[in-house]
Amino acid sequence: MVASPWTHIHSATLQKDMRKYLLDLTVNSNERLSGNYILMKLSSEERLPDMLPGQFAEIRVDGSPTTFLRRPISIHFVDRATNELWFLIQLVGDGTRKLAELKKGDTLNVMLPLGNSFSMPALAQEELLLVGGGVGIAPLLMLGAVLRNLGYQPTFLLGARSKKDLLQLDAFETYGQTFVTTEDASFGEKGFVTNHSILQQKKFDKIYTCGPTPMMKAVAAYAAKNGIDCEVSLENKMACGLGACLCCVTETQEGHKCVCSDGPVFNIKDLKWQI
Amino acid sequence: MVASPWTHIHSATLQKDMRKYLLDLTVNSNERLSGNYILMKLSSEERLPDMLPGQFAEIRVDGSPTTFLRRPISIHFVDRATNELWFLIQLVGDGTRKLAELKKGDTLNVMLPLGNSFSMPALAQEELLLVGGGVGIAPLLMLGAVLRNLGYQPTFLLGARSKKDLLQLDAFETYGQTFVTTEDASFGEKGFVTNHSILQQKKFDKIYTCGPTPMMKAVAAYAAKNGIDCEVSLENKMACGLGACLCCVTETQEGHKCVCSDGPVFNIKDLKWQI
Amino acid sequence: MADLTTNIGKLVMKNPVMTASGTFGYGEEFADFIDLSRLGGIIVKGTTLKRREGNPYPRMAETPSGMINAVGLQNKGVDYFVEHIYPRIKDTDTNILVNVSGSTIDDYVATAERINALDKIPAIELNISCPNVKEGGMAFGTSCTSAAGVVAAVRKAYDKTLIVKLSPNVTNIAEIAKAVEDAGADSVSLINTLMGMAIDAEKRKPLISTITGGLSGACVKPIALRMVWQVAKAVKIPVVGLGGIMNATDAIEFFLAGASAIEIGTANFIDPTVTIKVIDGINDYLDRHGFKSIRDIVGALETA
Amino acid sequence: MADLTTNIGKLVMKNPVMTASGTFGYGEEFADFIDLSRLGGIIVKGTTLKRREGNPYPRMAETPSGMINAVGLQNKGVDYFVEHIYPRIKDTDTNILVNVSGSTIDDYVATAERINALDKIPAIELNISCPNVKEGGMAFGTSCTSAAGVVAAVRKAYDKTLIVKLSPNVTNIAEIAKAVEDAGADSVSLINTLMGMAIDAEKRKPLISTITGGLSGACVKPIALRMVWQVAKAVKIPVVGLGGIMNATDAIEFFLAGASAIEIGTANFIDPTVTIKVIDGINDYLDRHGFKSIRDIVGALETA
Repeated sequence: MVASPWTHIHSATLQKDMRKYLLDLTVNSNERLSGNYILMKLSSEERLPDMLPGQFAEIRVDGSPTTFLRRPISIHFVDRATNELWFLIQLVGDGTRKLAELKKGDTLNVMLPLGNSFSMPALAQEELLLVGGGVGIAPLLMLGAVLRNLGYQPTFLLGARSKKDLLQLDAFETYGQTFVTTEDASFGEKGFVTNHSILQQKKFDKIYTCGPTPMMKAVAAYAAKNGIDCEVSLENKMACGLGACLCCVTETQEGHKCVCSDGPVFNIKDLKWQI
Repeated sequence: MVASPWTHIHSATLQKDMRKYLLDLTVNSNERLSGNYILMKLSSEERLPDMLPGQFAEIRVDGSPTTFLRRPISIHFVDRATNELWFLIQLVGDGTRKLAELKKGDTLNVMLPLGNSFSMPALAQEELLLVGGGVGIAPLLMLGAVLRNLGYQPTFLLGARSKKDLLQLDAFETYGQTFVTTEDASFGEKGFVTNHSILQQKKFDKIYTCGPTPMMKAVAAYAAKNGIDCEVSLENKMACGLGACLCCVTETQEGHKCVCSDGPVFNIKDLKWQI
Repeated sequence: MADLTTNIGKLVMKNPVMTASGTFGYGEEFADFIDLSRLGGIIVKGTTLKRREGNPYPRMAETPSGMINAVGLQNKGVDYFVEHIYPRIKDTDTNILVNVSGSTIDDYVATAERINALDKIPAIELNISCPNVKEGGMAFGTSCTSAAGVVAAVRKAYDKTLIVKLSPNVTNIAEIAKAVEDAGADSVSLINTLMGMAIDAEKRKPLISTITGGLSGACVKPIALRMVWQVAKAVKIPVVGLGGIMNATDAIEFFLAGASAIEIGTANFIDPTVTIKVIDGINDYLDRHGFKSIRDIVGALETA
Repeated sequence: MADLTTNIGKLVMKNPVMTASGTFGYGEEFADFIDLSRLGGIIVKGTTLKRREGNPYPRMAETPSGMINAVGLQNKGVDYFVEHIYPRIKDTDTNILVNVSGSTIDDYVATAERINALDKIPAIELNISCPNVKEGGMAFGTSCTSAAGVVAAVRKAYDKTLIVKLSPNVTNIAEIAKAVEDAGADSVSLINTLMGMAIDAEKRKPLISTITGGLSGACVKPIALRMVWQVAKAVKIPVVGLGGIMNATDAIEFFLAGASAIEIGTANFIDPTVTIKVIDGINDYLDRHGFKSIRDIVGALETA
């Protein structure tokens, strides 16, 4: 059970003061999951730095001629008991394939924690829905753990193409009720997350979502229509991860903002999505 | 004992007609030798192509951002009994370090056989001296084996900085008497190969040499002074390895020639060395 | 199986993939690795009027995702080519093009005339990146007037397909391309190498004998792609694209940017069979995306 | 411990290593990773007279050993910098330089004047690679006259150290450097990014919203090194070298080619501590080779 770094936190802007680190972490395990995903667990001699749900790391992929820049990877989970950092990674290109080759004992250079974080509920009693799609479910595990640790009963709604793309279900279920949709009906309800019956059965006060943009926009539209507060975690192409290069911007009510440093988490009120 | 591809050869220009191959070979073993060297043994499902002593391979180093081009590596030995190709490689940069990481079962892409070869003695009875320095001894093992197989009694003279840089001594001794010099006197006679007493004791009809340029020039000077026929194996920076790009040229009596295709073996008569 | 046939001026090719001058020898060097008859064309070494020994060694340095070379047009001269090399390669079942280089307009013209007489050479590629000795060694290809001058002169002497290879070391390559088009070129090919430099920090010496040399390889692709796109919008004649093409995807990018054909250069050094992989990969792409002909994707980049 | 102190005009630096504009934010972004006071200087983001939103997303594409960016000078304008950012960073114990950009000479001058009033800003870097809106969008830095024009105007309005950042997208960068020197620049820095392009072959769309963008990273080092060498021979004012410097060895190569100081840009994205490693590595090199001062290796390339 994670010792939540949140216990004393009442301001969602704390991450502005959080120190960033450049660390060589050691691979404890690197498991190939069903489909095209890996679950990598890393640790360090020292206690891992404080990290907040929704933050990410910029990792260095060595030995990949096609990977010049670091790769942003969401923080999937931090296990304080074992001092382990978890990454859930989808294998897409040469860079991620190189990551899949890492073995126990290998070193991975990471910059973390980066970005802001999901904000905590305003009230002690809120119904919270965490909606994830594909590998976008990654940050929701840590978020769910932190919320549960704060006394909330989060509900997870996870969507995937097919059963084999559903990852870490057991882990999610330890922190809250977990509902599933698959596009091919191979598991859970058929269709997209926004079709799931739970949305009719239960009224939510806040929605957190991370996944493919079309999915997040559908979720945002549902939230907007029903007057539910909604935070989305964006994933743009990044270079520095620190807000220095201004490459990963998204349009907001206040103009272009960096997904890496002003985000990755934004409230849909602040974005200019046509929903 | 190698089945020499030479048995029926009387023309040193045969390699002009030798077919070149692009092969994915399998690593059988990759042994780290004393000092900073590896001995890699590779094989293939099919019989390895014919190769001549002095020829080389252009190998592809994967996963090395600093290695854009192939790397030319001398053919150290071909063991027909086990269908194994041997490379003796000095670890110098990022590329060779990546080679050192290859394990049994890994694949190495090679282009071979490239270049000309050492020429065979003109007469049935000749005293042959094979002089190698550092990792330049590599091609002399196959040459010695082929000469021995043709009925000659080659003499090896190998020079190194120190005992730990002396490689494959046992292998050389199976094909001929082997003399050694080390600069720090840690093994054999002290000094450079050209200082070795064997050069006073024995008269040679032909000298083959491969190693650092200063060493080869000293050997060439000794050969020229004593009217001994002498062939040197050069190593210039190469791109294509096929005589197409004209990058690796050396000055000859007939103008610039490609070390990769007109060489790597040249008779000192044809070079413009100041000796 | 999509239609890969491509025409550049009067030159008819079975597919749009050629090999770049100086990277593929005379083709023979690669005959053990690929079936040369599968190529759209082979552009043989830079050929000059008189024999050239080229630059001293070292001529090459490796750079991040690329290489610098300074061969200096080593070749045995056009007469040797006509008498000894042409007879050997003329019956290769593909287009053999000759890259023509020189130091003066007269040299270019005399060389082009000799090649013009060869039945089996349907086209030349004019290398205008050579220094113009009569104008302080400034490359012909770096000004509109000197580029147009040499092209117009060669055009008079050469009546087959004339492809002019442009230098990327210029402020406005589209201007040069237009000047060359107006001077009678049937096509332009780009980019030639970018002028680069490599240093041995420990020895404090240049890594190549001529200090600077030509940069090529994957590293230059973004610049080549940009220039092909600029030139294709500026001229009406077909554009031949090259510069860092390592695989079929790179090649597709050049067609989308406006190239009607491409050349593969430095990649031949890394994989001697890359040309065949690119030809097959282009065909796969066209089939996968439902295009009947390579012509359907030339300049098909959606920039709206 | 060799002497690393370096002067560029009136600018005195504890060492010759600065961070390139647009790659290091305002320094604060990297304060968790390195001690900013160890840097020779920090060149902050391109600053314009009025606030700019910059280009639409996507603004970046990865390329072989490099990247293309098209940020488009997003910044809050010089007034915001003076009122809100300057007070926050002015007491950093290193040189803070401002990169000044604009679309018209008047904009450049007005911006430079505002910066001139700031005590703790000892120098500016003038970015002349911006399009000149009054001359059809051709970049100031691509012709001697327009480059000299903007530099002369800013020189009148700015009396501290004026470094002019040159565009590499030109035929003859040495000529531009001389024109800029004659117009009153105290130093030139080069190279700015090379104009490149990246395409998504599957989608048949450009990978960045502006179609073309600026190429940087290890891939451009050979070109940057060549241009620094050409410019250092052509001008008397000190040259600041940048372009693909990833480590201390790369930095040494630029000094040998004639740079008096260097800037590290894209490498900051890959290793936020690279600047410190380069500073330490330069010192090790000087000690190892027995040089007392960094000045001993500036232009020390042996080309004989």
